[in-house]
Order: sequence, then C-alpha cells, then structure tokens
Amino acid sequence: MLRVKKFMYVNRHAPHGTIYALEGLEVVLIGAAFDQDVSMAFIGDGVFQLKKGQDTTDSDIKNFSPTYRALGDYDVTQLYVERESLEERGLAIGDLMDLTWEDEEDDWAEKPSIRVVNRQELSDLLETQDVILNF
Amino acid sequence: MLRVKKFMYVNRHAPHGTIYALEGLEVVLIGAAFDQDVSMAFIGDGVFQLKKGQDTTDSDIKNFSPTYRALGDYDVTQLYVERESLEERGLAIGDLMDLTWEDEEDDWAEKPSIRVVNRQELSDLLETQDVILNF
Amino acid sequence: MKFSIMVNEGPYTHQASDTAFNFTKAALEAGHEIFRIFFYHDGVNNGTRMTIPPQDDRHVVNRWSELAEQHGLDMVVCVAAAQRRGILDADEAKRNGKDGDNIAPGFRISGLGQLIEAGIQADRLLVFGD
Amino acid sequence: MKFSIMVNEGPYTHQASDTAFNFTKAALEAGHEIFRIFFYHDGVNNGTRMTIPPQDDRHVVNRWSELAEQHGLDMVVCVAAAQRRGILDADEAKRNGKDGDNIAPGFRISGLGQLIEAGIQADRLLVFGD
Amino acid sequence: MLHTVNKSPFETHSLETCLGLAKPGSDILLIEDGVYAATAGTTVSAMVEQTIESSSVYALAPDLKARGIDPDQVIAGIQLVGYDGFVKLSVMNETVQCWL
Amino acid sequence: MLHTVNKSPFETHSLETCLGLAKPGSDILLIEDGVYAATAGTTVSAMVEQTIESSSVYALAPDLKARGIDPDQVIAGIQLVGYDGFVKLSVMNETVQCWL
Repeated sequence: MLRVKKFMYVNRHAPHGTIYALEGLEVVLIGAAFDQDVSMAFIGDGVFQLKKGQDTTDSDIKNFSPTYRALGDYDVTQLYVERESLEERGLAIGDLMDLTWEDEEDDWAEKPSIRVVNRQELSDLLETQDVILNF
Repeated sequence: MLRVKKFMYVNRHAPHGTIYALEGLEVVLIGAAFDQDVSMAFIGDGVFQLKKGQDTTDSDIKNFSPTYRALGDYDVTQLYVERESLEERGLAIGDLMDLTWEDEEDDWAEKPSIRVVNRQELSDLLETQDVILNF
Repeated sequence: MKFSIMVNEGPYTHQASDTAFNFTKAALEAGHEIFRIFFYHDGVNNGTRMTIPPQDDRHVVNRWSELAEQHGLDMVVCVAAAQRRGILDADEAKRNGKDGDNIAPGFRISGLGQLIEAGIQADRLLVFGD
Repeated sequence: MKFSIMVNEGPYTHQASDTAFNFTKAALEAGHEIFRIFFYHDGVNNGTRMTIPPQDDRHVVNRWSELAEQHGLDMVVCVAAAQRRGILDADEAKRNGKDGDNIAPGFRISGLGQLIEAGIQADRLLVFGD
Repeated sequence: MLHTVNKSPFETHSLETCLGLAKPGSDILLIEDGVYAATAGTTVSAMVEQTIESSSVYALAPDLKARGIDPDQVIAGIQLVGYDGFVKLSVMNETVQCWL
Repeated sequence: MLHTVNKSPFETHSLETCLGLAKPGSDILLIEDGVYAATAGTTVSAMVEQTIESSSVYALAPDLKARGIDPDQVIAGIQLVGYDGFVKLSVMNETVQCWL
C-alpha cells in the first residue's frame, strides 16, 4: 500500500482577475477525499484570496470566496499565509476571513485554520512536501 | 472620407513564451494594406522580439522572427525601441536584427527601420496616436 | 460616440471578457454605438456554443449572444486565431474537412482586416485582455 | 521512475504545452514511465480535434495524440474545466444536450480525482503552465 | 489620454511601465487585479500617491468591491467610478492605452 | 528540491519569489521566458549571481537558443541543459516546485 503523501497547494494568484484561485480550490475540495496529508500555502497575491468581504454583485462574476469556509469541514485545516506577503500588501490577519475547523480529538473545539508564518518557516514547510501543486 | 489615422502597435511581450508577439505581427502585416500611418513600439520585454539569432529548432516551436524582416516591404518602417528597456536587459542596438526599408523618394536608398528612443520620446509618440493596439 | 471593442482572452480564465461585456453594456446604456466587437488571441474562445458553466455561475458565451441579439451587435471572431484554437463555423469546417462546428449564435468568423477597420471607423478602440 | 504531468495552458497561446510535450518525450526516451498527463485550466484546450494550425507550424494537438498512441499514454482532460471551456466528448455532449463533440483522439474526459491519483501514484509530478 | 491597468502591481511591472510613460495630466484607471494598487499602506502606495499629484487616478468600484477592498482603505485622492464612469472617461479622452 | 521558473524576471516577480523561498543547495532551472534571467549584464543578473554561490542554477538550452541568447552571453556558473537534463534534474530531486 502506498504511504500517505504530503500534498501542498501553493496559491499565488489573486482571486477574480484569473480563474486559477477558483479552479485551485476545486482541486483542494476533491483532493480532500483521498486521505492524504494536505495543506495550503498563500504566497504573494495568493493572500488576497483570503481577504474578508469579497462581494462580486456589481461585477457580475462568481463569488467563490465563501467556499474557503467549507475547507474545515473537508478536513483541510492547515492554511499557511506568508507574513511578508501580507505586509507588502498592507494587510494584517484581521483583514482575512475567519476560517476555522472543529477538532474532533479536542471535544470539537473550534480552532483557527489560518496560520501566519514567515518566509523562512514557509521555506521549511515547502521542503517537507511530496507533491506541490501551484494555483 | 475618413482621414488617415495614426496606428501604433505597442509590443510588450517576449516572443515564444506566449503567442502575443506572433499574433501581433500578423495584425501589423494585415493592417499594412489599409494605408494608415503605422508605427510599432517595443517596450519592456517587447524588445526581445527584435533580438538577433533566434533559432527554435531545438524547442520545436515556430520561429516567426524572420517575419520582422518583411515589415519594410509592407511599408512598416517606423519601429521605435525604448532605450531604457534595452539597457535594463543588457542589450544594445547591435544585439537587434538589422531591419531596413527602401526609400522610394530617395532613389530606393536602404534605411534603418529601428530607431532607439528614450522613455520621454516614446511618451511623446504615444500621445500623438489615434489608435493603440497592445501585444 | 462610436466604440470598437477588442477581447483577447477566453471566458472564465481571465476577467477580461467580463470587463469587456460590462463596458459594452454600459456604453450602450449611455446611448453610444458599438461599431464592432473583435475577438482575438484566446478571445476567440468566447465564441463557442459548447460551454457548460456550473449552474451557479454566469454564462459568458450566452450573455454575449443575447446582448448581440438585443442590440444588433457585430461580433467578429478572427479566423486565423480561431483556426489555431479549434473554433469553427459550418463553412470553415467544411472547407477544412472537419466533422462539426462549434460557433455560438451572434458570432461570425472573419479576417484581421475587420479589426483594422474597427480601429479606423470607431472614435475609440478599447482592448481587454491579459 | 514514474512521472505525472500537469498541463495548465492551451496550445500556441503559451509555451507550456510545448515544454510539457518535450519533457514527456525526453522522459520516455530515458526509459521512464508516464503515469498520466492531466490537462487542467485552459490546458483542456489541448484536447480539441478542431484546431487547424498554419501549414508551417507544429500541430500541437496531433502531436499529443500521436505520442499517446505510440506509448499508450493516459491523457485526461478535467471534466469541470472542459465544460467551462467547451471541450466535450460524445457522452458529455449527449448528457448536456449539445449537438456535437470535439475531443481529439487519445484524450479522455474525467474528474479531478484523476489528478490527485496522479500525484499519489507517481514519483514526481511536474506542472507546466502560465 | 486614458490609461487602463489591469494587473496587480505586486506581481507584474505593468503599472510601473504605465506610470513611466503616462504624461502628467493623464487619466489612469485601475481595473480588475489592477485595483490592488489603489490600497493604502502597501509597498507601491507611495508610487501611486506621487502620481496623484500630477495625474488623475481612478479605480473601478465593482472590482474593488469584488476583492473586498473598502472605499476607506483606498488611497485618498483616488476617484472611484462604475462601468458608466469608465465609459465617460473613454469619451473624454481621445485615445485609450490599455496596459495589458 | 528542484524549482522551475518560466517567467521573465523583468516583467513579473516569479523569480524573486522563488529565490526568496528556495533553500541553499536547491536546483533552480530557468525555462521558457525564465531563461532571460540567465543573461549577463542585466538589472537582475546580480541577484542571479548571488544565487549561484549557494544553489545550482540551470537554464534550458533550447529555450535560450530560441530567444537568440548565445551561451557566451550567459552568466558564468549557470549550467545549460537540454530536455534530457531537465528530466535528470527531476529524477535527482525528490520534489519539483514549478513557480508558474
């Protein structure tokens, strides 16, 4: 039997301007069914995907940002956001959506999914992966 | 009758990595039949389109760079290349193809089509156009 | 005022087609004329009737077709760019020995001269792309 | 060694498809196995049989079809991405009430699970795109 | 002259190229991912603030809203317009240069 | 780990992002428009030369040739490989990160 692999989905595109973020999220949701060790990284403009308050009503495009809230239910609970990318873009963790998951092993306690890490920590995380997909 | 318009084709993409340069050139060749006042600008990575010695044999993609040599025959004789873009990329005019046209009004003298201009001059040229197309 | 619009990217992949659509609609609402909409590069992919977007998403192709029908818009898909990417009408399919076509209602396939003419005839040419 | 390949852009518009093709060929020549080639995003446009590139250019789609035939490659086009962009096989066309299909020989349409499986089963997954 | 910029200033050099070639007095409209340049307090906001001194900078409000950028996060002096305002800017200027 | 970069360093920040996250000792392969970063005497060549001190930098020779870049214009220390070399680099490294 194949061992569980570490999959990392690296998100580097802003939402809406191109479809990479949306179609990337579709991969993550399908991938969740495969019982691998899954995490997501948000680097560069990818951090904009998690911005609060996205509302596409006036531009008549699809608002897929609520879907990120479903990640916890799919056991995708490790969302690493690069601190430097946030700072360059004038963002703080408070500007991001409040994404959480329920920890079965801790009496279903609600825990944050987003972890802000610095470039060095993210570099370490990348190095430990088996499969990296970029969106 | 409509007056002759000033058309400028602004080239900002490197060749080969994307199709914009190739399909842009196709527009310029077709547009030449319309007797408008036509010029081309090469800005940023667009200057790479004019690089000498392109040879796509080993990558098995289409080498369209010889087509730039035909521009003179199509009366497309004003090719403005931004000096700053060349310099940032370590290029000089000698690294570019030797593109020429024959001046009917000067006993068919062969004249260079490429004129290196600085950012300020290019900015002035942009301002005088009626129609600008970007590739 | 007379506008021409150039669309250089396919539906969904880039927002360009959406922005071009919203701009065109706003120009029409303001009483302006749209001389022509020209689809080039991957923009030719706006003209396929084979797309099946998810139920909860906009239908980019149908939206163009409907706007063209309502306002009698001239929507031209560049023949050279379309052939490279597999967008065909019945004539092109026949001429090139293909067993079917895929062009959507309201779009017609023609040459690059139509783009130059759009630049000459219109007061303004706007380009939407990547 | 076992490779999986992901192709995220359409033919001609980006060099990604060419690079993926040349890499795949080189891997096969070096005696490696290609577990699967997965086409996603605009990469699904590699799988249309309707393209008519100019005579003096390479035929990207046919090149993939021929390589698949020679080496028994598994080339999968993502169904969701394909539906958005108008790439269909006969079954999909029938199910969705479309009057024709356009998938090229050697390509099959399937779900995103095939990509995840490609990542799990292969020793290396390489991504080519924009 | 109207310049439109549709790329994020954090990932590409399109905005920089535009600002290097746009004359003082130009109208510059940020659309699509270009609207991220309208945000205050970023690594590119000084460049944009300097532009406002000599040119008019606009941002497409529907695109800001789609990306969750509140009007109060926008650099002071940037004017928000809708698609109707985009059309008006195209009418007022004799040429449009789209920095794709 | 093998990192591939396929974007021009003069128009996008992909190479910079890659170099910011690649560990010393990495293999970095420039392909497609990414090979422009291999040229000597540009605004980004200092950044690439610095990388060579701690990592191995490669450039895909067919892509250099397509773009008219002679091997003698390439920064000293960058190794040229063909598609077969690209395959070998993918075999030698346990993961590949493609900075698209």
